[in-house]
Order: sequence, then C-alpha cells, then structure tokens
Amino acid sequence: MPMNVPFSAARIRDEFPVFRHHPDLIYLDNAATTQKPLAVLDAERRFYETANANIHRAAHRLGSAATDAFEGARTRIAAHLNAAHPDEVLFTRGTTEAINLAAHSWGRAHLRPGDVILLSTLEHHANIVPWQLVAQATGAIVKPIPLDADGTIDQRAFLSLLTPAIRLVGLTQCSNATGVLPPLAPMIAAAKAVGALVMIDGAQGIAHGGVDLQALGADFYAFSGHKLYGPTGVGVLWARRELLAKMPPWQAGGEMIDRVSFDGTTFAEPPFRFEAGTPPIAQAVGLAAAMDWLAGHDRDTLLRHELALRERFEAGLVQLDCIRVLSASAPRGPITALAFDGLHPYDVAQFLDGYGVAVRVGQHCAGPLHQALGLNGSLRASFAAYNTEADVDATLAALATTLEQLA
Amino acid sequence: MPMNVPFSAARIRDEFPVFRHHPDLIYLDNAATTQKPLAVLDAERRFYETANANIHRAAHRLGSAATDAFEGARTRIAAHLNAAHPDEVLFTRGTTEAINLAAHSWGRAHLRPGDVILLSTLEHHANIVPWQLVAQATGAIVKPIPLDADGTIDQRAFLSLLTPAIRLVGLTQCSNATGVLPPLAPMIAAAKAVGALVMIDGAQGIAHGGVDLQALGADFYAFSGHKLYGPTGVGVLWARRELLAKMPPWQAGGEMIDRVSFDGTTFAEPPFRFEAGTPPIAQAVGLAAAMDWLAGHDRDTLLRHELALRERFEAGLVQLDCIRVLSASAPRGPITALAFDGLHPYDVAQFLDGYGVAVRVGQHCAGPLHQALGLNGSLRASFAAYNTEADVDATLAALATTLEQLA
Amino acid sequence: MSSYPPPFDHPFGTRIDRDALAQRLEAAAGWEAKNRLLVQLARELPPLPDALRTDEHRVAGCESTAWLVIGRQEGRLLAAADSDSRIVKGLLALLLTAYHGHTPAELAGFDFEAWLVSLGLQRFLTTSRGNGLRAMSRMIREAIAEFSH
Amino acid sequence: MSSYPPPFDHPFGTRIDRDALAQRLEAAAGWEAKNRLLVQLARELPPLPDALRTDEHRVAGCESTAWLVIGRQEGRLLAAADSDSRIVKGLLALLLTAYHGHTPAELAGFDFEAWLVSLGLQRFLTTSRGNGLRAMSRMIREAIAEFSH
Ligand SMILES: Cc1ncc(COP(=O)(O)O)c(C=O)c1O
Ligand SMILES: Cc1ncc(COP(=O)(O)O)c(C=O)c1O
Repeated sequence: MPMNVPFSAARIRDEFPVFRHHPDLIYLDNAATTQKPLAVLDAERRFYETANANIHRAAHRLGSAATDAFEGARTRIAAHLNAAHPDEVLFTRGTTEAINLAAHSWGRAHLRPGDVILLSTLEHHANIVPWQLVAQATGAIVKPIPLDADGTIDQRAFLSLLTPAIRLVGLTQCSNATGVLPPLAPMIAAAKAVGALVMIDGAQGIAHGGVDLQALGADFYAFSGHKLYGPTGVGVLWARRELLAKMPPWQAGGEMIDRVSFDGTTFAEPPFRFEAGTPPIAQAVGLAAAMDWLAGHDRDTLLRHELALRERFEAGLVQLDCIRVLSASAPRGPITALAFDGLHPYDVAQFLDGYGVAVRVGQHCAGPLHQALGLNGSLRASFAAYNTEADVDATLAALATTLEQLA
Repeated sequence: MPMNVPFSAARIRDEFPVFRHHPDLIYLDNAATTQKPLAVLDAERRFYETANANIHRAAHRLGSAATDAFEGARTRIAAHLNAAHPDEVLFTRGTTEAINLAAHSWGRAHLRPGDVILLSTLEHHANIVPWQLVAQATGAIVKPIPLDADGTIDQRAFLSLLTPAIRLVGLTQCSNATGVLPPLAPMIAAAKAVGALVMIDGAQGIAHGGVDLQALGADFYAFSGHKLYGPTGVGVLWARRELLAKMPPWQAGGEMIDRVSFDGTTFAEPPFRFEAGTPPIAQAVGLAAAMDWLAGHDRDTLLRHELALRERFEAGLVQLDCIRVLSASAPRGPITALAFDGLHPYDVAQFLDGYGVAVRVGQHCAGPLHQALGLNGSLRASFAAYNTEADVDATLAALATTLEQLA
Repeated sequence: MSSYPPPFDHPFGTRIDRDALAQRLEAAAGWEAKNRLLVQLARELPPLPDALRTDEHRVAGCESTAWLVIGRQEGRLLAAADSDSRIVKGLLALLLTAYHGHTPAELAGFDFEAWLVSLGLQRFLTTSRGNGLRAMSRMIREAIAEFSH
Repeated sequence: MSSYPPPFDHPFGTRIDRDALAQRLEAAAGWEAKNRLLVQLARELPPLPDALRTDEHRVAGCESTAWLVIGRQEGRLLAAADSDSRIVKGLLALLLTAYHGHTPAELAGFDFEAWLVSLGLQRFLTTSRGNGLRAMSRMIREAIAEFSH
C-alpha cells in the first residue's frame, strides 16, 4: 500500500528508537545489520506479552494464539515474497543457516562425485563455504565464476562454464561488499537451460527493492531478518514445494517428526520437516512485522531514495583525493565500497567513528572478491531507508577532515 | 544473590506482563515454554534501542557496544552454569540445534561402524533422532536403555549395557514428559568409566534448580532460552574446551572462518568455529538477562516452591477418580503427568482450557517413553516460579468439574 | 469407497442439519457449554465399526486419533467418522453435518472453515501441523472434486 | 627470540614511559584527539625491518595486519611491533611502552587491559574474535611467564 504522503527520510528515521538514544549517530553500516522500527519491536513484545506459548499441538487458547501468530507470519512473509505457497517458507536463524540447510539437505542427498557447483566470485562466505563442505563430503567440485576487470561477473566465462555437469549455480542478488547487482534474469535462465538449480543469496537484495519469487525463477532463495529491519535470530530459506518434497531432513528433533521409536523414525512434511525443535517464534512474528512495515511504504520510492544517497555520496567523493569507488560504473545497490591510496581503511573508519559515522572495513566476508580485486580490505558505506541527505553530507565532511588528519 | 525478603509467588507473577493481559490465566504449560519477565523483555528491547549493530570486527562504537553485550552475555551465562571458560558456551537456536550440532560435528568426525550410542528411553526426540541420523551416516548403533516398571531408567540394565563400544551416553536431566530425574551423578561416572562421553539434555533441568557444569562431569550440556524465562530463538551447547578443539565445524559461513578462498578455507577457533553467520544477538542478551533474573532469586527456594505446588496438586488429585500420576513415586521435578481411565487427555485439556487452565496433552515429543508406558498420550501440568497455590486449587476444581462433565 | 447403509447410518447431515446445529451452538454460550455440546454430539454419533477403524481410514496428525470414511451414492457424498476423543468426535459430527448426504451442487460455495469460525469454533482450526479438522475437510472437498468430473 | 639492538631499537618503554603516555592521552580529550595522538605515536615507532615482517611474527585475527617480535636480554623483556594501520600501530606503541625493556618483577601485578581502560581506550579492547591487542598482550605475558621459570 504505497502511501499518498510524500516520502520523508526524516519521518522514517523517527520510527527508529535507536536514533532517539543516539541522536547524532550516522549509521552507514546497514549491510551488516539494520536498525529496527518501533513496529517491529512492538510486534515482538506484543507477542511475548499476549500470545506467548509453544506452537503446534497446543490444547489451549494461548497455544492457538501463538500458533496462529507464527503460521500467520509464515503466510504473510510468503505473500510479501510472492511465493506460490506458505509451505515454501522455512524459518531458519538467518541467511547462513538457510544456505547450510540447502547444502546439507539437498546437497548431500543429490550431489554425486564429479557434479559441479558454480559460484560467483562475488559471493559472501555464507554462499561459498557450505558448498565447499558439501563438495568435500560428496565428491562434487566447487568452481568459481571469475570477475571482469570492473568487479562484475564475467558473463562470457559464466556461459562457457555452464555444462550439464553443473548441478547448482550460487549467485548473490546484490554483493554485500561492493553492491554489484548481477544480471540475475539471464543468468538464472542460462543455468536452468543446462538443468542446474539456482540458489540466490538475497541477504542484501531483499532489503533494497525486495523480490518476486515467482518472477525470479530461482530454486532456492535465502535471507536474514536482521538485515531487513527485523529481529536477529530469524531468516528464511525459500524453495519450491516440489524441491522441498524431495529433500531429506537435516536437523532432527521435535516438530519435524511423524513418529519416533528406537526401531525407526518417520518425518513430517515440509515445512515442518525442516524446522526441528522450537523455532524462533517471536522473531518470525517480528520478521513478518518488518515486511509488513516495508510494504506500508512504496518500495520503489525507498530504493530510489537509497540510490540517490549513494549518488550524492559518490558525487561528493570526487572532491577528495586518493579515494577509489569499487565497481564504480557497474549496476549497484545502495552500497559504496572504497579503497584508499596509501591509507588503511581501518584508520579512516576509526576517524569517522570519532565523528559519529559508523561504516565497516575489512573484507566483509567476501574474501575471494577481495583477492580478485587485489585488495586486503575496503571501507563500506551502506544506505538504508532512514538515512538522510544530511547523513551523507556530514559523512563527506568527516571524510575530508579524516583525510587531512591522516595526510 | 538470595534476597532477604520472604519468597512470594504472587510478587514474581507481577513481574510477568503476560498476566496483566491475561489476569485469569492459569499457565501450567511451562515445560513447553515459560513466560518472560519484564527484565528479559526490557533487556532485549534495550539492546535493540541502544546497542544494535552486527558484532565482531566492527570499526565503530555501536559495533563495540553490541559485541560487548553479546560476549558479555556469553561470559555471564558461563558463570551461571559454572563453566570453566566462556569459550565453552556456544550459542544455538535451542536445545534441539545444540544436540544436532554435537551429533553432526562430534558424531560424524568420531563415530565408527559398530560404535554404540546409548540413550535412555526417557529422552525427548531431540536427544534421539539426531543420534539416529548420525548413526545411519556413520554405521554406529543407537541402543535404548530400558525403563523400570515405574518409568525410571533401569539401572541394572544400564550397567550391563555399558561396554567399551559405548562412545556416548545421552541422558535427560529431567524428563519433559513425566518429570523423572535420573540419578545423573552415578550414571555419568559409570559412563566415563568405560570411556564414553555423556550428553546431558538440560532443557527441563536447568529451569528447576539450574546446573553446576564443573560438578556435573558431563561432556555436553544443552538447553533452550525459551524454557528458562528467556527469549525464543536462542539456546546453548556447552562442551569442554578440549572436546570442542577436536570438533570440526558443522554449519559454515561468516564469523566461523579464518580465511576463505576457492582453493581452501581455514576455520576459526571455538566458540566462533561453531557460530556460523550472525548469531541470535539480541536473544543471547535476553537469555543472559533471564539467567541474571533467576540468579536474583534463591534457586533452592524457587525449586522448593515449584515442588510444593506439584505436591499440593497431586495430593488434591487423590480425591478424584480414574486419574493416575505417572512415575508417581519416582524422584521428579515440578511436572505431573496424568493418565485417565476411559477419558481422552485431549478432552480433559479442552475442558480445562475452557476454565482458563493451560496444560499440554500428547506424547510431548517422548514417543519411546509413551510406548514403554503403553500409553497413547498423557496430560502434563508443569509448574514455574510464577505459579501459585491458587493456580493449583483452581486447577483441581476445574479438573473435578471436567470429570463430571465427561462422566 | 464403501456403500450405504452401514457405516453411513448416522443422523448428521440428514436428520440433523447445519441450521439445527448452528442454533444449538449459538445457545451454548461460553467455552464450557460449547465443550459440553461437542461431547453431547459425540454421543449422538454412532461408533464406526471396528472393521473400518483401520490405518486406511485413519487421519494422521491429530492430537487424538480420528477415522474418516468417504463414500458416494446417487450423486451424494457420504461420510462417516469417529475419534477416540469425544471433543474431536463432536467436531467430526459438525463436519458430517456439513457434508454427509449432500450433492456437489448443494455444497457449491460452502466453506466449512468459515462456518466453524461463524460458530465461534475457530480455536479448533488453529493452523497447526496436520490439523485434523482442516485436513479432513480438505479430504472431503477433494473427494467431491473427484466425483464432480 | 632475536637479540638487541635492532629490531628492538625504539623509544617506547625506555625513553617514553607509561606516565608520559598517560599524560599525553589524558590531554587528548575526545575521540578525534585520541585518534590523532595514536597516529602521532605510530610516527614515533620506527618500522619493523622487512626481514621481520614474516608470517612467523604476524598476529592473526586483526582487522589490520600486525607483527610482534618478542625477545629477552639480561632478564628484561624486549618487544617490537608494527602494523599497516596507523591507529593499530599507535596502540602497539602503548603495548611496547608497557612491556618493552621491563623485568618480570617490574611487571608483576600490571594489567595492560585495565591500563587501557583507565586511559579511556576500552573501545579497542572490545571482546572480539582474535582481538589484536588482547591477543598480543597475552602473547607477551606468556613469554614473560616462560622466562620467569
Ligand atoms: C550477501 C550476504 N550473504 C549472507 C550473509 C550472511 O547473513 P547472516 O549473517 O545473517 O546469516 C550476509 C550478511 O553478512 C550477506 O551480506
Ligand atoms: C527434555 C527436552 N529436550 C529437548 C527439548 C527441545 O527443546 P527446543 O524445542 O527448545 O529445541 C525439549 C523441549 O521441548 C525438552 O523438554
């Protein structure tokens, strides 16, 4: 429901209590985790205060209320993702566990020696290491898709790597380190054409513009609540029903079981087969509230705002020396990654922190990308809906002073 | 810090906002999940409002605050458990994931064909099925320790099953279905004497009296926050440092890595090796707050109160016909499990719910125990610190009326 | 699919119709009265013969055990059911009332779950794994869809 | 362990002592001034010779790369260090000031982390994986414990 009031980042910022406690905070570390709006904090608290019980099979009204809250969250999240069915939404701790679930369950059941898993060099470690481990266990092979000189995925190399031995292609919707947006539509189509499944790491992409899963055409999609204005401790693995039906359980325990005896155990249907034990109930409710909150805004307007902040920031950088924007001319989400000539990004970040500007430095869990770019690390500024033009201008000023201090 | 004010369950109840919203609620489903005190809700909220950032390697003050909150939670939890070192505390989603982590990491690395895993028939599915799956994968064998006629662990059978082939013994600290408390000290000693490791499922035990890990002498200990007045979405696996050092990673992704490249990846030290991705940060803070809150009371007094409620309840049951308390004369925690002659527990629970009394019916994820007892299910009333004598008396009255209605 | 009579000989859906039940439920104010009425309905539903209490007719995933037998005669859906829980059996009587003895045409547009909600019984529909009532109403709708072809 | 002089020829711990540094840090009010002072200290610490910037002396787990060389001469601990980050290098200067050139007896009861906290620099001690400063102070304490035997 886009609202008719004109967009105002300042008004959005007012919905985030953290800025009441830190009024001068310029928080540009949104790709690491976002702040939480009141609507999310209240939804979680309301759950605990009015409907807290364990879910499923409860013979009391509080248990029904909890179950309805949790399964209602699943249904609403499925709708926000435009998934074909709520049962395709599995609750996990976050993106990392979601990808581990896919790798352990699908991978160990379906990968054979010589099968190839193709991963872009842009990937976050969460979309690399689980596949390396499952490859070790099954004899499959992990191959990287190399990058072009500008840090985007080399499309010719990708196409030439696509063979029928490819069983899965892993792609990020948006690089968490540089913001680069791979051309998902043609890449997914090409992967499907050789019969490969496609895992999309949506950890960053979903926060900026969202996703339409039925339009996307991928097989797996993973994201985290805490990067989407939602709570920590919850995330989602989405997969098509037909695919989930063929996947064995991974973690085991209560809720995912049909019948247990010491002679043998049978397992429940998806999604329950993949949700062993008590799930993050209050957090799922909080995540649904975060997605409802986002849906209360026009997503395109939010994304345009975030991209405009990035533009403004990068335009301002031109005035400053010895700074380079990584993948500057590539299609990117609202993330700016910087490298400095002769300066350590950590030192820059320390000075910025002194001026109240929170950015992140390091390899951002994207080791192979940094190796490919020939960098030890970079400094990342990432924008969210509550960031303002004033944030950008203050950051530019702080950066200018920092460069003087470090000259 | 025991307080000098005399104990009052009513005053404790006042600390739980859920009872403000449901003033007449008689909540006796505490073994499924507990309600949360204000101190816990506030601690989580305070974290989000004042210190929310992603943890580790942050180059800004909010990130330091978040890291200190999270690692401080680990340190406080370790102290409450009397663990030898905070690094022995691994954060998981709950008991179920904790046991899966032990089974996958330790089990797959160390179990060989013919090795035996010995599990008591009291165990919750969470301490059975992960071992069944790892046994399938490694060729190890899962054997049950049978029960005596009164539903306690058959100690002679246990001792006769103990051979050097036993690699792990899995025991619950307190049966979630009947409340039975196995004699852990001699059982752990006997298991260690044949060189087996011991996994203690503390999901229920920790809420009633707590645990002293250095005194206990086990190798693994697992519990959930949500059963301990803490948030959903967080739990702990504890294991000795020397043991963790020999365990390979299970889930993979950010934070648990030393260095990633497509040529090979090296892993961080414990605890980080086992905490892939963004952990449940706010929930860990909430769990520490729950344990701090508990430590603010005299644990012995709380346990005595809970046991007194159970006694009062069971004494009142004697007046009623066709009700049987399971394992009535065994040492038990504050849990009463009931079987009815000629009545379905579900029907009894529905009537009780009509009178505002929340109990749970079914097999309580303890299928093998119910099979051994020859029952399809049972009705469980489980007591927590905020339950009162009035709760018990009202439940007894509701039960009497229910039996009349169903006669 | 079995044939009529036995086990399809019961009053729900034929001698007792939806309106009659709705009236009785509306008269039952509060949970205690509703629970009592469900137990009463369970008494009015004859037990399913042992020969039909088989795994084939068993509905998995209920907190209690339930059995559901579906048949068809002269274009009408026939249904019988039982449970070891009286409350569940009472709910099954509602299910039978809604469907038993009716033609697909009569059932067009009827939404069992909405009906339960309108009777104040949404509590028994709680989205839950293998929820008995939902699952059984779905099974009946699938049977109807099948023989409408 | 290497011997003195080079690479242990630097002013921290000998010509510059803890009191002198504490005074300079206390004079630096606010984060900007503190950061600036750390950068200044980094300038005063000569670079570690390339021959010593080896994996052997590298301390893993820092956001930046750091090197630490520990030696011993006439009962005194010797230490030199470097980093590619100037802030970290400034912090290493504090570490060297605390330990370099001192005897185990002089260091008895000294708590580096508490000293940093008292200087208002706890922020750099944030419990974090492979935290550089903590790790390096631990390495030095272990070296001291070793040669106290
Ligand atoms: C692209 C990408 N993938 C995966 C992850 C891992 O997410 P989480 O730590 O929430 O599991 C992140 C976050 O760091 C990310 O940015
Ligand atoms: C004894 C016992 N073990 C394990 C569990 C599983 O705990 P969770 O569902 O929090 O993972 C429970 C809770 O149901 C339990 O009572």
